[in-house]
Amino acid sequence: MSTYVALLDGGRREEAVEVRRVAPGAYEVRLRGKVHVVDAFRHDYGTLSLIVDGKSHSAMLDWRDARVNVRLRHAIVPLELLDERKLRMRRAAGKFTVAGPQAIVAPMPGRIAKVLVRAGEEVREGQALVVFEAMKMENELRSPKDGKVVEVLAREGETVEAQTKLCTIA
Amino acid sequence: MSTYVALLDGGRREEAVEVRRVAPGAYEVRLRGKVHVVDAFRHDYGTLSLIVDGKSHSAMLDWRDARVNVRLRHAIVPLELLDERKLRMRRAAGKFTVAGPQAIVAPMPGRIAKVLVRAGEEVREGQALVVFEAMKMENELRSPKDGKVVEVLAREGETVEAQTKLCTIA
Amino acid sequence: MSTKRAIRKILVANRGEIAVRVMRTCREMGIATVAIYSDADRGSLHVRYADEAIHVGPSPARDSYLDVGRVLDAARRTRADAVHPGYGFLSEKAEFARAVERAGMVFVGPRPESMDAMGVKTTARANMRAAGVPIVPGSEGPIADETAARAFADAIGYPVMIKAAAGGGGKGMKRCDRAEDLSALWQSARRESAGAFGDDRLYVEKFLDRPRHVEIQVFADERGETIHLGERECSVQRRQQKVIEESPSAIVDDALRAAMGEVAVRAARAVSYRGAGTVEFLVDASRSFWFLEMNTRLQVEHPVTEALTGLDLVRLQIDVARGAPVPRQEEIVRRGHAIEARVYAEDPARGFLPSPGKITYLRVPAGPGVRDDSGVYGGWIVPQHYDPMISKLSAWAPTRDQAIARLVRALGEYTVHGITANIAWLIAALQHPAFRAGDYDTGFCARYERELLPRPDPEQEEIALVAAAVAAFKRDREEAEAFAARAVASPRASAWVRLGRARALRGEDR
Amino acid sequence: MSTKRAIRKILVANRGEIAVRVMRTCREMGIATVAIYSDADRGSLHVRYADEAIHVGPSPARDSYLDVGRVLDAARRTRADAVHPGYGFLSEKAEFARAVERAGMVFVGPRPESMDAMGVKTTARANMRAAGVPIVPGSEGPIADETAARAFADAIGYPVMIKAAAGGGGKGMKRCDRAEDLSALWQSARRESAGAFGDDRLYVEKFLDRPRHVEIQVFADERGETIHLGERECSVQRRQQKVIEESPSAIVDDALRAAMGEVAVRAARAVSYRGAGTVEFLVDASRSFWFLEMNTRLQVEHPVTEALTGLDLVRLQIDVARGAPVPRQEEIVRRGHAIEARVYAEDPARGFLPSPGKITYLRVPAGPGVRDDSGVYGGWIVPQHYDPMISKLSAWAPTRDQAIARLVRALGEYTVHGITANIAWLIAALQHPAFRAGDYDTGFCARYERELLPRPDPEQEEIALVAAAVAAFKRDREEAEAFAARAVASPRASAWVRLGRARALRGEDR
Repeated sequence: MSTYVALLDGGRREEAVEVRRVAPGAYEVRLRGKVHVVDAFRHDYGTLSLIVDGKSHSAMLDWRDARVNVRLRHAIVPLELLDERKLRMRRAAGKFTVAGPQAIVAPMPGRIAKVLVRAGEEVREGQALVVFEAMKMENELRSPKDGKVVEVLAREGETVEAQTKLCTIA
Repeated sequence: MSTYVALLDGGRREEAVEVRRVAPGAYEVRLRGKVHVVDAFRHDYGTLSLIVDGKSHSAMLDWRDARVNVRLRHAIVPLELLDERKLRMRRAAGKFTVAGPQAIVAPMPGRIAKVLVRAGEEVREGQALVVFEAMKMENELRSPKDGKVVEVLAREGETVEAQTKLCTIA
Repeated sequence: MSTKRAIRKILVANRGEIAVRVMRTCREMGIATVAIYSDADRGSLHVRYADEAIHVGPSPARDSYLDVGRVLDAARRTRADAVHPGYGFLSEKAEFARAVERAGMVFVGPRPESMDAMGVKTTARANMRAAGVPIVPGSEGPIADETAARAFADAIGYPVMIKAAAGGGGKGMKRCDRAEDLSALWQSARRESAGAFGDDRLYVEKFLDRPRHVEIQVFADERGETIHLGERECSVQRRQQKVIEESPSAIVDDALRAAMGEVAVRAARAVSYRGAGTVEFLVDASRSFWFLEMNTRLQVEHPVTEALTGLDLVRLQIDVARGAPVPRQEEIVRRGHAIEARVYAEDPARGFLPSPGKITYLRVPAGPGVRDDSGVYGGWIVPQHYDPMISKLSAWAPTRDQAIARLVRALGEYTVHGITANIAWLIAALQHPAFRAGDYDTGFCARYERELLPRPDPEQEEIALVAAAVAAFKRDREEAEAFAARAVASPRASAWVRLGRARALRGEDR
Repeated sequence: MSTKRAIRKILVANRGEIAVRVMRTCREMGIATVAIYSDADRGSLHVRYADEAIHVGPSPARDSYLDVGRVLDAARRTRADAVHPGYGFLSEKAEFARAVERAGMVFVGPRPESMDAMGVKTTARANMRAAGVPIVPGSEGPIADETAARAFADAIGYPVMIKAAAGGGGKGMKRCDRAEDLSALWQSARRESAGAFGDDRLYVEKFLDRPRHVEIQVFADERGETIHLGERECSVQRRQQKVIEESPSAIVDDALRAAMGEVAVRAARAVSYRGAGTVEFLVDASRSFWFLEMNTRLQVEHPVTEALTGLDLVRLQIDVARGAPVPRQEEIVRRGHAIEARVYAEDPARGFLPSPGKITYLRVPAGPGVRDDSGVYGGWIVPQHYDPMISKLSAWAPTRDQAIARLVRALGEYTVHGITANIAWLIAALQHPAFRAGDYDTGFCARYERELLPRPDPEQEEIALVAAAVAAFKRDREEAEAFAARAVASPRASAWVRLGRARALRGEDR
């Protein structure tokens, strides 16, 4: 039996999930006080076919470390899944939710079309910080939280690689 | 530079092919006295995109050891490709063409519906030897050559696994 | 649309392609679906596609998909209010339809009595004769044994067809051209018939001269209103199995279509038919036609008719099952030309030997006028227990020539790795002069057997040699690279990883 | 069909989806095809699809697909006798069309003069006014600078649209609702326009109240015979980019269709148009319509019109280029309803941020009434250099409700791994009450922005949690297994192999 903790809404909500294997491909999963009978068949390309209490679901899981986007037929559920050990480490490191300084990075190679904030400026969650041009379209990179701009590294007109840090919000 | 020998028509014909790499993805291939300029791009799932003297081709290669079925848009070319070392070993072993005893094996799991020949019997190339039932249809397994039935192992009504030897033609 | 019976959840008593086909329409209609599956099919597409899925037994069909009790129990347990049988399996078993209705569920198909009337070929022929439908000369009932069969065959003259009384879909069906072949073919037909239907009764009928297989799609509602949706020509058959179907048929003009349609409707009315059915005819060189059999279910090749009429036949089946009326005959408008080719996991070069196994990669054709109906996907293992058909590929275009060109184009796009498929054979058949001219009959595949297995031309052979040699060269070179990498690296795994990464970074794998 | 000019080999001066689309028809017509490709596109589907392929330069479009000299040289070297430009890139550059014709090749598109007359928006508006075509109030020519723009905007009143004079496809197009936003939007539009067209001239026009984008497909042959194929409604736009297109439009009845068709034909005739073109209109709440622009090329959303009319517009383009006449207006029969949704590699949850990268697995929808036009395949790396559209998915059905249900069903089947796509967003848009009711306009996406990013309901969330937890459990368990296997086995590799084999034998990977 293993227990996992799922973080939802970027860490604002937390759910515990217990998994017990009862036979090859057959599991009991305890969640929100309910126990679900689960038949799971994994396709070699990453889709998981689930029969949960008789209902059939296809789940596509895109893992990035502990983060996973679960795509169902009509919805995408982004979450983070940790085992107890990882959870403890997280809590220790304190970077558990959006608390603490957040770095804004270039999501892909592209061009800095415009920098909309200055260091020291107060920003609101969702406020545009940088106009980033990629694949022929301009995209606004927004603040993940209310806070203050503590550094601005992006320079207008410059071309950057993916993951380049553009600014930091504290 | 590497030289390969391709066997066609089940070993009845032989072609030498010389491959020289001139740049990443770029090759010169000598075949039948002509040198072809080849740009090759391999897709991760096994299709090879070739631009041969400017003409674009997609080749699907299904390898079974040295044997390969090459599927082009409208044709399938079965052949066997050997390097010089393997070729020498082959020649030494003498099992180069359909000369020598040939085992008839079950191509997949199935049922022996009928045995059409007896040991000692003379058979012609293409003559039906065994009626084999698989996936709800009866299929005739035929002799690869003119020769004599030296042993019959298949028993009518019995269910066999893939690759089970059913009889041998010498 | 009147709906006397509510249908909110349908159990699809089938697997693979047709189960997915039915569920697609159910989803579009907002009807919940239940899949059944055997051991071999847990990973099958229809299981993932359904809203619910329930296991019904071991892999052999007789222990799962053919087991009336288990299937019915599945429907009860999942509280389905209707059952769609698809084709094959239990679709033409009146006993199953009765059980479904006794259980208080809707059977999406004809009345059991109609199935009885058409189910056993010999009964069907008697009923049709009574209804004034022309039928092919043949034995009135099952023939006792081989000796009796020989006597009857001698009487009506060769060639003759040996057929399974309970048969369908070519199983247990043999063409016999000469008295000396009768014995072998009779026995083979018995084995196949027993295996496929648990019933080894056979009958014999006259084999017509260069007959064409032309069938009429009929549809009837519960009040008995019966219409036809025109014909499908299915003369391209190997081993009595349809491979390519098209509409319109090259030999059917408006007058013949009207005549055959009228007879087909009469045949359906004669057995007070309800729902979708197909009346199969043989049409000979003189364009006279004979009743062959009626399939009391949806046909594999129904997409051809859907393409011409714009109707969704599964939707129409469900509407009729709910008590809705069929459209009026004059509302049916056929447009353009459609052809379907059946893609099988089989090797034409080895006598169409089935080729089950894992589909390691799949990319299906697309673009204008192309439709793919498949029950498989990349990563699926085609089981050895069931029919080897992996896909129905169909093309529509304003004209026959354009439809053929389109289907050939589409087949050329079909990319499947890991199993052998009959794609090159289908292309050769569609491009054969006789087919292009529309001048073909049920003997097409046998007559042109060799031409349909084209030897690659020298240019194709050269490309194949280049491809194989370059691929081998890359392989040998990479093995060397990897060896070198392993030599310097530790732990072992990481060298492979780095090698892979390097390639990935170059955005290619050269 | 008269063919004054022989066309045996066409160079397709484009990439991706539309290049493949054009080549499909060429193959059906027996015309050889030449693909061009940049460094990033060696592995692109259109390169494999073509009969010949030729490299034209580095990955950035301006150095390859937008380089008239290189593309023309490729056409010469491969001895193509015609060039099809697709859409975007050089398709609306009169200079390119001229160069092609000077080189003695056929340009599959309009005369360069027609492109001039429609190419620059301000010229186009003047020409249309002269032809008596109603146009939206706006600046007569490019506006000198921001100050002038502000003055003009104040004069006609907000909201206004800022548009690139050389523009198209939403690039360099901004809606400005308030004077205080003008400065920022003006500069952004200039940057985009300069980047996309090498031309930063902008103009300003009145933004209409709840306007709907309705366009008319026209077709003309070289003798000037001009017909229309009815409308497409393209009001579902985000950032001025069409995302969902349908026909018929919910607000267009036969009378309005006839009126708009007549005006569109007049517009085409006014510039002596030849080939396929689209006249875009804005239709306001009162159902009066204004000329917006004419796209002098094949439109992305042309499959919608093909589904209704049964015509292959690329085939018709080539026939016309060969000198054949267009069908007569009364021969055009529209049937049923079609909707297209554009599948983009982008993340709606992150402001539609493009999501290039490797498609590790792809299974596209199929079945009745569904068409997929894609330029990608499983294993392909979507490059960051070009438009992030990976597929156009369209559905046809007899009625609008059925077409919507079918497209939603199909989108639910769309399986792509490795990149983020806008599939869930498209489903939400198609299911939105306003869209279902046909009551939407170009403000749809902005107005319902939040509703179109649905939060998963509790049940979906539970399934997602179960899926993630079970997957993690399997992963952890297998790591343990593998570790154990490694511990006992040598050489290292073989343990992995045996582990894999064991699974394969169980016919599963549980």
